[in-house]
Parts: sequence; structure tokens; C-alpha cells
Amino acid sequence: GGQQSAAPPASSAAPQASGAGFSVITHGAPGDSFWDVVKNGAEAAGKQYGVKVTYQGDGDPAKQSQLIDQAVSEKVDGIVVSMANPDALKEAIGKAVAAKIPVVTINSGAESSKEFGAITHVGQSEDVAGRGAGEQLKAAGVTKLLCVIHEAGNVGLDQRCKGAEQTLGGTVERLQVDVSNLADVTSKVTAKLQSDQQVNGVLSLNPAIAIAARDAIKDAGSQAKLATFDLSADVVTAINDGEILFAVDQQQYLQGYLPITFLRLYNTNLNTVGGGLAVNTGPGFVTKDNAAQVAKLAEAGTR
Amino acid sequence: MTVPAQAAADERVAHVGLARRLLIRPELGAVVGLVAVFVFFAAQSPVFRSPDGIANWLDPAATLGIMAVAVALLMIGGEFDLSAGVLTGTSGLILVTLATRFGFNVWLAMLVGLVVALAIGFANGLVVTRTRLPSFIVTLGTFLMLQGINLGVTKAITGTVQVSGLRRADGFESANAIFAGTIEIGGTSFRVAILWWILVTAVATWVLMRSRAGNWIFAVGGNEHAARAVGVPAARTKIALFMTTAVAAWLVGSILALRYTSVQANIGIGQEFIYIIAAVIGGCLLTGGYGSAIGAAIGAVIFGMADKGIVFLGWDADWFKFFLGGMLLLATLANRLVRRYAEEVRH
Amino acid sequence: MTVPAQAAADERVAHVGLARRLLIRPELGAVVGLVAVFVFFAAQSPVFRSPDGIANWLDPAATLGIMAVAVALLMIGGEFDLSAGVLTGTSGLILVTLATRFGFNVWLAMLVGLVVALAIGFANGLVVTRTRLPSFIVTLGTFLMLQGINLGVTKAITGTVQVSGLRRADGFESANAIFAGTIEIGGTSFRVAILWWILVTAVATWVLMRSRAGNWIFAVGGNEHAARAVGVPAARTKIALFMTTAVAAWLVGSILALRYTSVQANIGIGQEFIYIIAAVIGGCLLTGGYGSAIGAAIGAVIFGMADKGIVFLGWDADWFKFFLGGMLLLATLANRLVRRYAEEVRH
Amino acid sequence: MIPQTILETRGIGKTFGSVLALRDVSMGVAAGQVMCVLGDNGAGKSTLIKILSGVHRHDAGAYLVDGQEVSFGSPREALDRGIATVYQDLAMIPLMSVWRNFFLGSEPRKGPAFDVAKARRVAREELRAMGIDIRDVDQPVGTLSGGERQSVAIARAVHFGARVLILDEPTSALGVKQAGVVLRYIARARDRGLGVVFITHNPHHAYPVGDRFLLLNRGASMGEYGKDDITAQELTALMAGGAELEELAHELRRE
Amino acid sequence: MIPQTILETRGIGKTFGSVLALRDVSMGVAAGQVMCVLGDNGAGKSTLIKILSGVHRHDAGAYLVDGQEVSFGSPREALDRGIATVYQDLAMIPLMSVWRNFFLGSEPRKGPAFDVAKARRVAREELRAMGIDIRDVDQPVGTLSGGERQSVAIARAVHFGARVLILDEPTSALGVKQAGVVLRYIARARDRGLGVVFITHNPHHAYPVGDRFLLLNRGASMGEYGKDDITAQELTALMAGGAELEELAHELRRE
Ligand SMILES: Nc1ncnc2c1ncn2[C@@H]1O[C@H](COP(=O)(O)OP(=O)(O)OP(=O)(O)O)[C@@H](O)[C@H]1O
Ligand SMILES: Nc1ncnc2c1ncn2[C@@H]1O[C@H](COP(=O)(O)OP(=O)(O)OP(=O)(O)O)[C@@H](O)[C@H]1O
Ligand SMILES: [Mg+2]
Ligand SMILES: [Mg+2]
Repeated sequence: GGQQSAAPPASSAAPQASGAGFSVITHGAPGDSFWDVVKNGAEAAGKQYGVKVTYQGDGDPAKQSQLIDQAVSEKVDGIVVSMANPDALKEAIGKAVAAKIPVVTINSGAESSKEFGAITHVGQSEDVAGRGAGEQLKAAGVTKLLCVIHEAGNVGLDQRCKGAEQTLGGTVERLQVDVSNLADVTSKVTAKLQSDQQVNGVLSLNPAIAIAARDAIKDAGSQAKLATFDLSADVVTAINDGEILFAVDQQQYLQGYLPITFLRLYNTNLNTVGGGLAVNTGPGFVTKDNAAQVAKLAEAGTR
Repeated sequence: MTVPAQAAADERVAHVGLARRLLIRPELGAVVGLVAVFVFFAAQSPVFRSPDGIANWLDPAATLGIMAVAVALLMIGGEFDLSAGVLTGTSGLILVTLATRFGFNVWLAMLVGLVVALAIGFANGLVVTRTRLPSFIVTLGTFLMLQGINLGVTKAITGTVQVSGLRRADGFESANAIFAGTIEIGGTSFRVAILWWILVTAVATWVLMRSRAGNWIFAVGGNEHAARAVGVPAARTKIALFMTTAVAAWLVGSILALRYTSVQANIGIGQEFIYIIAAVIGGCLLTGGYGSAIGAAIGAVIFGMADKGIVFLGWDADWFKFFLGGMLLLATLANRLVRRYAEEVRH
Repeated sequence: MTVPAQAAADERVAHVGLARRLLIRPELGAVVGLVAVFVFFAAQSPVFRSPDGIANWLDPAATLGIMAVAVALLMIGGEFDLSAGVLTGTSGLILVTLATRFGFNVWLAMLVGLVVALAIGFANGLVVTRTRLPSFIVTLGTFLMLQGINLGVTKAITGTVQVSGLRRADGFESANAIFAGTIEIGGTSFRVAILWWILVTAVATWVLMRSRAGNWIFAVGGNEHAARAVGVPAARTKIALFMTTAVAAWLVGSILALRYTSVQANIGIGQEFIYIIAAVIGGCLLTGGYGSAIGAAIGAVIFGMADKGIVFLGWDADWFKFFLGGMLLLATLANRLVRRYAEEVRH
Repeated sequence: MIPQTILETRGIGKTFGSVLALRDVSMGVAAGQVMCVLGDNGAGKSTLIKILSGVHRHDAGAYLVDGQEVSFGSPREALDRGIATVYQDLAMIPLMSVWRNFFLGSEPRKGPAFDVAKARRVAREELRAMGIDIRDVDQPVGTLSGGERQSVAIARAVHFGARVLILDEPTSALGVKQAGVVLRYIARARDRGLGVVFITHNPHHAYPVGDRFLLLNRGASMGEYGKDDITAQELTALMAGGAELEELAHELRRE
Repeated sequence: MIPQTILETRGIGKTFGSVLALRDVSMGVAAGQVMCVLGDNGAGKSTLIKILSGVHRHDAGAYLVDGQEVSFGSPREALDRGIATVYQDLAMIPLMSVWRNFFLGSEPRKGPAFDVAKARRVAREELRAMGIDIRDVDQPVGTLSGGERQSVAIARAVHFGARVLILDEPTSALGVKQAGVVLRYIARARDRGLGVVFITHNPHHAYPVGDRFLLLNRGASMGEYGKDDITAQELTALMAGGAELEELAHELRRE
């Protein structure tokens, strides 16, 4: 413990930091644009406080729990974990808590966070974000929505679609596409729009998919409105051009930055944040009104 | 004791219909699968058979087809390339990064991408021929390493997992028109990628059937030791095949990058197997020595049609893969049964 | 003209050291890769070589190893099974769904899962042997179809893409202890999966080396026509191999389901290649007829060590795949060089 | 003594796609009899043999075993009727060791296990009896010389031969000594009451052991002769200019 | 006339792992000379041939071509020095057609393209000249009979043979007529001034065409004889009991 003079004095009651740093373990596949911003946030916080932060992600809950096990055997100073599948992580998180390693949960899994012994939860569950998107699309007059799933069986993506379904009121159809082949995405969305003229809204769950879907709407000559999750420079430009209605912004940078801050505060000052309630990071919406401001930030990978 | 007019008619040759003789060819077996799948979807979905619909499913079939043809040549030569899919991403990333972050002209950036792709293909070939490790494992190594490089370098340069903004680069317009434009035919716009695909298939077919190199490709895949024993430059042939695959990956990567003007670091992962699948549907043997370029091109269309056709029919997305799997199995089975009927026994 | 004491010493046999004779065995080549990778990580990370660390990386190596051994048998027999990975998911889903949604006892639910897995393995084998299509394409069909079924059925029954809550089912405690428990050795808890893995490897080795079935497996993979010509029941052997792989998938699926008490519908996708990779690292030929069960088990450890070791070293996750690829390449290369030194030429 | 006919074909034929490999061939082999099949390259000898041993199915005529019409779906069925074969091309599994190849399909058991010790011993002994002194029965068959490989196949068929032994050019890759051993084996099998079908191009090998001679040409039968109907000279002459060899000797000298 | 020596080996040897396949063998072949290599199965004949033609690298002794020491890394290098070979086992690509196999590695060109029409024509003609009347040169080689396959390999080597022709048991799978044709080819090649290395087990084939005879036994040389040093009878006797065949004829009759 006691690394920086700027930090509050280490209380004798506070757990001793071993210097192994913090471990961030998520259910995002490497290279996923959403989770990459989380990674950026966590690393920025690490740099800020001068502590080591390692980031790992794997969509398979078994692999994720093995990564937690590894962090425990390394005796890290704290673990940040996203819980898309709380059941599967229960045992591993329990081991971390038993080893007196503070755990902060992020993104989904707020319900189980406290029960598992995490000190706090930061984030926004995926279905809440989906509900927000559904509301906005409903307001824009969408009655039949196409929800484009780019990774079949991914819990987070499924929850986003389901959330949108709950608030939209109309029908939601799902479409499976292959994220590593954008020509395929464009063609499949076009096929869907060509064969079902009823569809008047498209919700993509990834910024690259959004761009492919934008082309598809053009190709099919459809009037469907397009909305997306998450940002990229291209998405912001498209919002500015009116091609994309809005982007759901969970401000996931915070889901990386804040937990490191909280763990740091806990380790040095035994602070806990939220008073037993989750700390919400969103959902925010990027629309034509605020797109210009976030454009630069999205390009830098912090939004 | 010998029959006088031997050349005219050999009594040891039974009369066999034209249909049966045609069906024996690897590519024509695949045509049966093609027709079956087309009829199946066209009968149920008018959009599928409309010019617009056709333009739509031909588009991904074209980029897949370019790769499938190159991969088919490699497979006929007895090797695999698992790094081909990721290499499309690498080529695209090089193009966009150089053009947008380092101010390269698009054409120059493409040239650099080509050189890098060729180098990677050469390295794959060299390691395979030198170490005699199976290419499956060597290119798996390349696959993983390129995947890491794509992500690591992109992150290091841009701070995000994608590079974008190619539209504003010098030379974009001309390159885009040639590699990613569209052509109007009867009021429907088709992608130029389709032309590239036809070109690649034609060249590959010529090379296989009518050039010395083609003879060598079949030979190194059929029996490398025997081929080497009669003086075929087996190592050179294989290295050239790996480089061909790399060029195809560069072409497809450039087409996609120019079209979407941005590239994600994880593009192409997993596609390598789709290429192999298309080649196998088209009649290539996994063990090498047998197959055709046209067959692979047809295999790509079959895969593309099945993949898109299910969407046109509007079947439940959750069951998508189930239908896709069933469809592919039936198409290859049809192909197989036809060829078996035509040729009976072949060891 | 003949040497009198022929049996004692043949003048045509050169003296060759014990080391060289040992290294010729497929499994012992892999050991070299194993040692190299272990030393590399152990030297840099004390946690990696601590009992806790070892328990850590042995755990995924064990489940991978069970599959790799089964897949190695299949590969020696000349076939692939791409559906093996998804089948672990199917087995797990059946177990958890039946136990939590239909009130089955865990043991009964596992039995149902076993029956389904056996049926799928049998179907794979039957289609491959009857149609003579390459198993790559047949099991690819099964792979896609199972993927669709996993998702479609799970969504239909639970409305989400995962089922959970196995902990509360009847018989969970006993099943969990046997398949997913831990054993304490010197204060460190190791997973029982490791025991299962050792058991599977031992049985597979015995079958390969010391049973008639083993002889048949090598033969159908080495030259199926020749094997059939001397009366080996090739179709039965292959079907049995597919069923063995299915049983291994069921075992691994059950172990994981019992351990994590919940299963996601996309579990196991992509794992099928990791199994093949482990088998190839362990010295199996992709073309069949050659390999060993112990080699595959060692291949699994090499993969597991590299996979987890990189995390222990704390290298940037963005570059993870790059290091993994490099590591695998070096491990197989080491294995290969050693074997080449030992045996010189083999066609 | 009327020998009991074991195998018989009546007007049998086989077509591969458009290739007529065999047309209307009738033959038979009885217990204690050696039937030699002779003919030019591509005459259809191997095709006939493969039908007899269940590798191919005939598509015309009838095939009878013990007077009963059969159509074997696999070599296993033929083996089960006591028909053991040495094939010209479907010989061995190159990556497998000699002893594993030797016992392939008929592994000796010891409880549930493959009796490995016995397999090695028997393989070594049987090969040595043929005049082939294999260094190491663990050597992969693919690294044996052509003749050694052939010897393994013959030794196997002889060891397991039950009622009929079919040999497709067994002596072609063999040295003079080894060929002599094989001919002795054939005679011994005949004396033990087995039926033997023996294919060879060498009339010096065929005539001493053969009882009947079937001549094939371009897929069709040119007649079947008993040993009493034909002299060694006639046979050689029938085998498309065998006598030429003597003239050749002169012709081949430097002019 | 002092014939010019093309190939020469001096105390050459080869080891495969622990197997000593060849030890200390010296031989040579001159232009216009036929060198016969004789020996039991597994004596090392094919191994010697493979060293000469660049498939294997020798690991002891010296190999000289035109008096210059060489160590071929690939058969291509040997071919480029004019050494054409028919191998006993590395023969053909089964899935490729006859004409493609025939011209493999030496494809005739027409501009940048493979002259397919010429290839087919020449392949058919050369085979017919050997007495093999192939139905269809598009037939995959894997579906040819054993002898037909061998004939394709020989026809190819003869067609492309430049200075030295190496034949490893070319006549073993051939009918009497085809074997005669091959022997004539050998004589003709010799008369054209080629050096020929000819392996066979048949003394009736070896003696008429051979000029010198190298005897191998268990990997080692048992001496090299000129035609004048040895009679056909002696040669046959040296080939491990060749004369036995006559006795056999009696022995093999039914007792
Ligand atoms: N699977 C096949 N497909 C097509 N043609 C075949 C096949 N098998 C054999 N043939 C043809 O049938 C004919 C007879 O072949 P077979 O092997 O029976 O001849 P053979 O008498 O054994 O000749 P050899 O003495 O050369 O071994 C040959 O011309 C061959 O090309
Ligand atoms: N690649 C190899 N690895 C191990 N041993 C080998 C290899 N090649 C040949 N041998 C061994 O070397 C010896 C000589 O083989 P070779 O093929 O030269 O014999 P050969 O004289 O041609 O016999 P044949 O007349 O039967 O063809 C044989 O005993 C064989 O087992
Ligand atoms: Mg034959
Ligand atoms: Mg030989």
C-alpha cells in the first residue's frame, strides 16, 4: 500500500495492496468496439493513479471465470468484472472475496452484485439501455423493428433487443449476421428489407454494423429509420448527416474508469460508493444535437 | 488377335450418354447443387429471383468467390491457408491507416498493402515448405499473429479498434470506382466485385487447365513425392500458391475497405473456413489433388444463396444456422450423388 | 553368405542412441515443446510455477485435453469432427434445461444428454460412411445445425439465450462432486476434471496400442481401401470413433455445466478447432493414420500453458493472439525439429 | 477323384463408367487345384480377382461359392467364406508397422487385448520362413523395399488362407530365391487341399505349379486349358510372343 | 573405344535412422553401356537408384557426374544433368490423367500455355508404340492396371531420357510382350549412346541387354562383372539360386 503521496493516507484497517495492480475481466471479445472503450477508461484511470491495470475479456463464462481464478492466484489488489452470466461467475467471485480481494462489478449483473460480495456495481444493464432505445424509436414512429444481432447467443446483445421489444410496442424481428464480414451484413439487411416492406426501423448493436446497415437501407431503397448502440467516428458523421437517428451511449468509458477509482479509494481509504445501490453510467443518447461535440471524443476512443 | 480399326471404336468402351459424361466433371456436379438451391428459394420468394434480389446475393458471393477460387487452387495443391481471412483485414487496415493517418495516396497505400500481403504469403509458403510442418498449423500461427497485429497496431495508432475516413483521402474516387463501384444492368446496379470475381475465376481456370503451373498444382497436391521425383519444383509451386491466396486476400480486403471507407480490427476472423467450405462444396478434395476453380466459384454462390435465401424467406433468425447447415449438407449431398451415379467407382 | 548370429546383431542396423530412439515416438516429440513452453513461462512468472498457478492452467488444459484425445483418435482414423465443440454446449444445455425446467434429477438429465450425444455421433458417422462425403463437410453441417438448435430451443424454452439455476436441482451435489469438484493436494485445490482427463488419456492409449480396435483405427486412417480389403470393418470403426468423440463432448459439456451451473446457447462454438490444434501440436497427422493419445494430451497442456501463461505475464491483451500464435508455432517447430533429427527421412 | 469346385464364375462382367474391364468370363477353381490366370497388361486379371475377393461387385453374370450364388458387399464377407487374397495394389498401410499390418483384420487376442507379443513373434517367423529377414518388425511398412512389402502381403495371406488363396502377381517384385519360396508355398497350399488362383506374367512360374490356365485378352476369355491340354511351349507362345525372348537375345546384342 | 563414364559412385553409403540401407558401393555407367544392378529383396538397389536420381542424399562416399563430385538436392537437379528415372514406387499421381502424368515436369509449351493437344497426341502415340493401347488418355492413372501404369512411367522416361536412363524393375509388372518391348527400348537407348542403369530380378531380362553387372547383397556390393567375365549360367547362379527354378519344376509336381 501507500504508493502515492497525493492519495489519502492508508488506514491501517485497509487491505494491503501487493503491487500486482488491478485486473479488469469482462465478457467482451477482444477487439469489440464497446469493450475497447471500457478498456481505454480503465487504463486511463490506471495511468492517472500510477497503478497497474490489466484488461482481459472473453465471451465464454467458463473462460471468464478462469481469468478471475488467475487474478486471484496472482493476488491482485482488486478485480473489476462484468457479469453477463452471474451464475457462472458466482464461484470464482466468491473465491476472490474469500481471498479478501475487493471486487467491483460493472455493466450487467447489478442484481447479483451485492449478494456475491462486490463492494459496488457500476454501469447500466443492457436491457435498460435497450428499453431506452425502444422508447426513442417508438417516438420516431417505428412500428416494426429489425434488431441486428452480430453474435448469436451473446447474452448482452439478446438483452438489448429484448429491452427494445419491451418499450417499442410494435414487433421486433431479429436478424443474425456475421460481424467479421461486412459485405454479408449489408446484403442480409438488404435482403430483409427487400423481402419485408413492413420493416420501418433498424437497430444495430455495434457501430460497424450500423455503417453496413446504413448502406443496406440505401441499397434497398427503404425508408427505415436507423439507430445504433455505441459510437465510432463514422457513426457520428452519419448522425450529423441524418442517416442515423441516434446512438445509444452507455458512456462505458466510465465503466472502466470509475471502478478503478473506486477500488483505489477502497484500498487506500476504505471508501465505498453508491450506498449499496448501483452507480448508473447511462443511457445517454447521441443525436444530431450533440453529435458535433462528441465527434472528437469518439475518434479518440473515449466515447 | 487385335481388332483392326482400333482408333475408330474400341470394343472395351461402353456407350455412355453425354449427360453422364458431363456430370463427371467436378464443376458440373456442383452445378446440380446450385440449381437445386436456386430453385428452392426462387420458388418461394419472388424477391429472391428479382434482379434486385439477385444483385443482392451475388454481392457477398463475389467477394467470397474470389477467395474461394484462390483457396481452391491452394487446396488442390494440397495445402490450407487459415490466415487468408484475417489477411483481408490486414490489407484493408494498411490501406486505410496509410491513407488517412499518414497521408498516402490511396493507390500507393494499396500498393504497400499488396507488398505486405505478398510478403506474408511468401513467409507462409516458405515456412511450410522448409519445415514440412502441416500448413494447417503454420497458417494457424500466422492467423493468430495477424489477428494480434491487426488489433495491437490499430489500437496503438488510433486508440480505437477501427480506422475510418478513407473517403477524404487522395485517389479515393478512382480506386473506389474500380474496386467498389457499381454497374447498371437493366436498371439494377450490380457491384463491380462481381466482375473481379469472374476475372479471377477465368484466370484460375486457365492456369489450372492450360498451363504448366496448373499441371504442377495438381501434381504437388496429388502426390508431392512423386511430383518432386519427376522434377516438378514443388516448393516453388506451393509458395506461389500461398502468394496467390495472399493477393486474393489483398484484393478482397481492398474492395471492402474502399466500399465501407473504414475497417475494424477484427474483420475477416472466421472467414477462412467459409472459403474452405465454399471450395469443398464446389468439389475440391480436402486431401488435395482434385478440384476446380469454377467449382469453387459455384460453391461460393451456393453458400451465398443459402445464406441470404433464408433471410429472404423470413425464417426465424434463431434457427438460421440450423437451416444453413441443412441446406449445405443437402447441396453437397446432391452434388455427390450425381457424381457417384456418373462415375461409379473411383479409388 | 549369411551372417551366422542374425538375431543377435544385424550388421544392417546402425547403433543409435536411446535418446534418439525415444524422440522418434510422436508423443515424445511433443514433450520437447511442453518443456520449452513451461520453462519459458516459469522463468518469468513465479505465480505460473506456483502450485496455485499450476492448478490454474491445468484446469482448462484438462477439459481441452479430454476433447483433444478423443479428436486425436478420430483424426488418426482419418476423419474430423467440427461439431464436437457445439456438442459440448448441446449436452450442457440438455442437462441444465431438463434439470431446471422439467424437474429431472441431475443424473437422469445427464443420461438423456449422453443418449442424445451418442445419437448425434452415430448420425455423423453413418452419414460420413454411407455418403462418403468428407467428414469435414458433414460435421460442418452438424455443427451449424446444432448451433441453430442450441439457440432456437433455448430461446423457445427460456425466452433468453441462457439457462441457469442448476444448483437447486436434485442430485446436483453428488454429480457436482464427481464431475466438477476439487481435490486438495498439499493445500492447493485441483479440479477433478484433471483425473477424468488422465483416465481418458490412459484408456485411449490402451485402445490405440493394445487392442484390435486400435489397429483398425490406424488402418482406416492410413489407407481405408487397403484396410477394407483385408477385412477391417471400416464403417463400424469410424462410426465408433464419432460416437467416442460425442461421448467426450458430453463429458466435457456436463463437467462445465455442473461447474458453472448455467449454460449459454453459444458455448463451444469455435472450440472444435482448438481440439484439432491440440491434437496436431501433439503430433497427429491431419491426413490420418498417425498420432497418439498422449501426444494430444500434451498438446492440450502446451496450448493451455501458452493461453494462460501470456495472461500471467501480464502482456497487453490486444497483442494476446500475436503471442499465442508465435508460441504455438515455436512449440510445434521445436517438436518437428527434434523428430526430424531423430528419424531423418520418412515418406 | 472329382475335385470339389469352390469358386465358380459364369459369364461374369464388370464395367467402370464407360470402361468395359471384363466381359463374359467363366472359370472355376476346385480344392487342391491351382488355377493360373494369364494375359496381357490391362486384360482384366486384377478386376476378376477383385470380384472374387469382394472388392468390386460384378455387374453381369453369376458368381458362385460352393455352388451357391453370392455377391459380396465387402472383402470381409469373402474372408469369412475362407477366401484370402494378395492384391496387386491394395496392399499395405504404409505408416503402420510390419507386425500390425501382418495381423490387420485378424488380430490375435489375449483376453480383451491384442496379443502384441505373439503378433510380433509370428510376423517375424513367417517372414523369415519366406527368406525375408526383416531387421525390425516395428519398421513402418512404407519404408520397406518393394519386394519386402510384397512378401509381407504373401506371408499374411498364406498364414490366414483358409480354403482359397488368391494371388495377384505375387512374384513380380521378388528376387529369384523369394519367388521360388512363394512357388513352393503355392504347391504346399495346393497339397493341403486349398484352391489357389495365381496370376503371373512369367510362364516359368506359371507352368510348374498350375493345373488349369485361363487366358484373358482385352477383358474377354480366350479359353481355359488343363495342364494336359497344353505344353509349356504352347502356353508361352499363347502368352503373346513369349518365345520371342530367345530371338531378342540375339537381336539385342550390339549390331 | 574407351567409353566415357557419365555416372560414378565411390564407396557410397546411406543410413535411414538406424537402418543401414547401403554401404560402400562403387559403380559406374558409361555412355552406350547398360549397367544391370542385381540383388535380393531389400539389398539396397532402389536406395542406390534414388541416390543417383537425387531423391535421397548419400551420407558416405562420393557421387560423381562427368567426373565432377555432386550431391543433388532434388530430382530436378538430376534431371537437369540429363538423368531420367523410372522409380519402383514413386511413380504416378493417381488422380491425374495419363497425358498430364506423362508430361509432368516437362510440359510442352505453346506460347505461355501448356500445349494440351500435342501432349495428348504424343502420350497416346508413345504408349501405343510400347504395345499399350490406352482407351482414353484422359483416364486417371489411378484407374489403370498395374502394368499400364508402369508402361506410362517407362514411356515417359524413354521419351525424355537425355543421357542416362535409370530403370528400377521396369518389367516386373509387364506381360511378356510388353517386357520384350522395354528390353528393345533399352537396347535402342544404348545404341543411341545413352547410359542405362537397369534393375531387374529376371536374369532372362538382364543378361541379354546388360554390359556390366553389379551384385548387391544386404546393402553391400558383392562385386561388379563385365559381360565377358561371366556367363548367363553363372549370373543366374549368383542371383541366389536362380538355377533352382528348374529343379523346382519337378519338386512342385504333385507327389
Ligand atoms: N476403377 C477403374 N476405373 C476405370 N477403369 C478401370 C478401373 N480399374 C481397372 N480399369 C481398367 O480395366 C482394365 C483392366 O484392368 P486390370 O487391372 O484388371 O488389368 P490386369 O489384367 O490386372 O493388368 P496388369 O497385368 O497390368 O495388372 C484396364 O484397362 C484398366 O484401365
Ligand atoms: N525410408 C526408409 N526408411 C527406413 N528404411 C528404409 C527406407 N528405405 C529403404 N529402407 C530399407 O533399406 C533396405 C533397402 O531397401 P531398397 O528399397 O533399396 O531395396 P531393394 O534392393 O530395392 O529391394 P527390392 O528388390 O525388394 O525392391 C530395405 O531393407 C528397406 O527396409
Ligand atoms: Mg493387375
Ligand atoms: Mg527396390
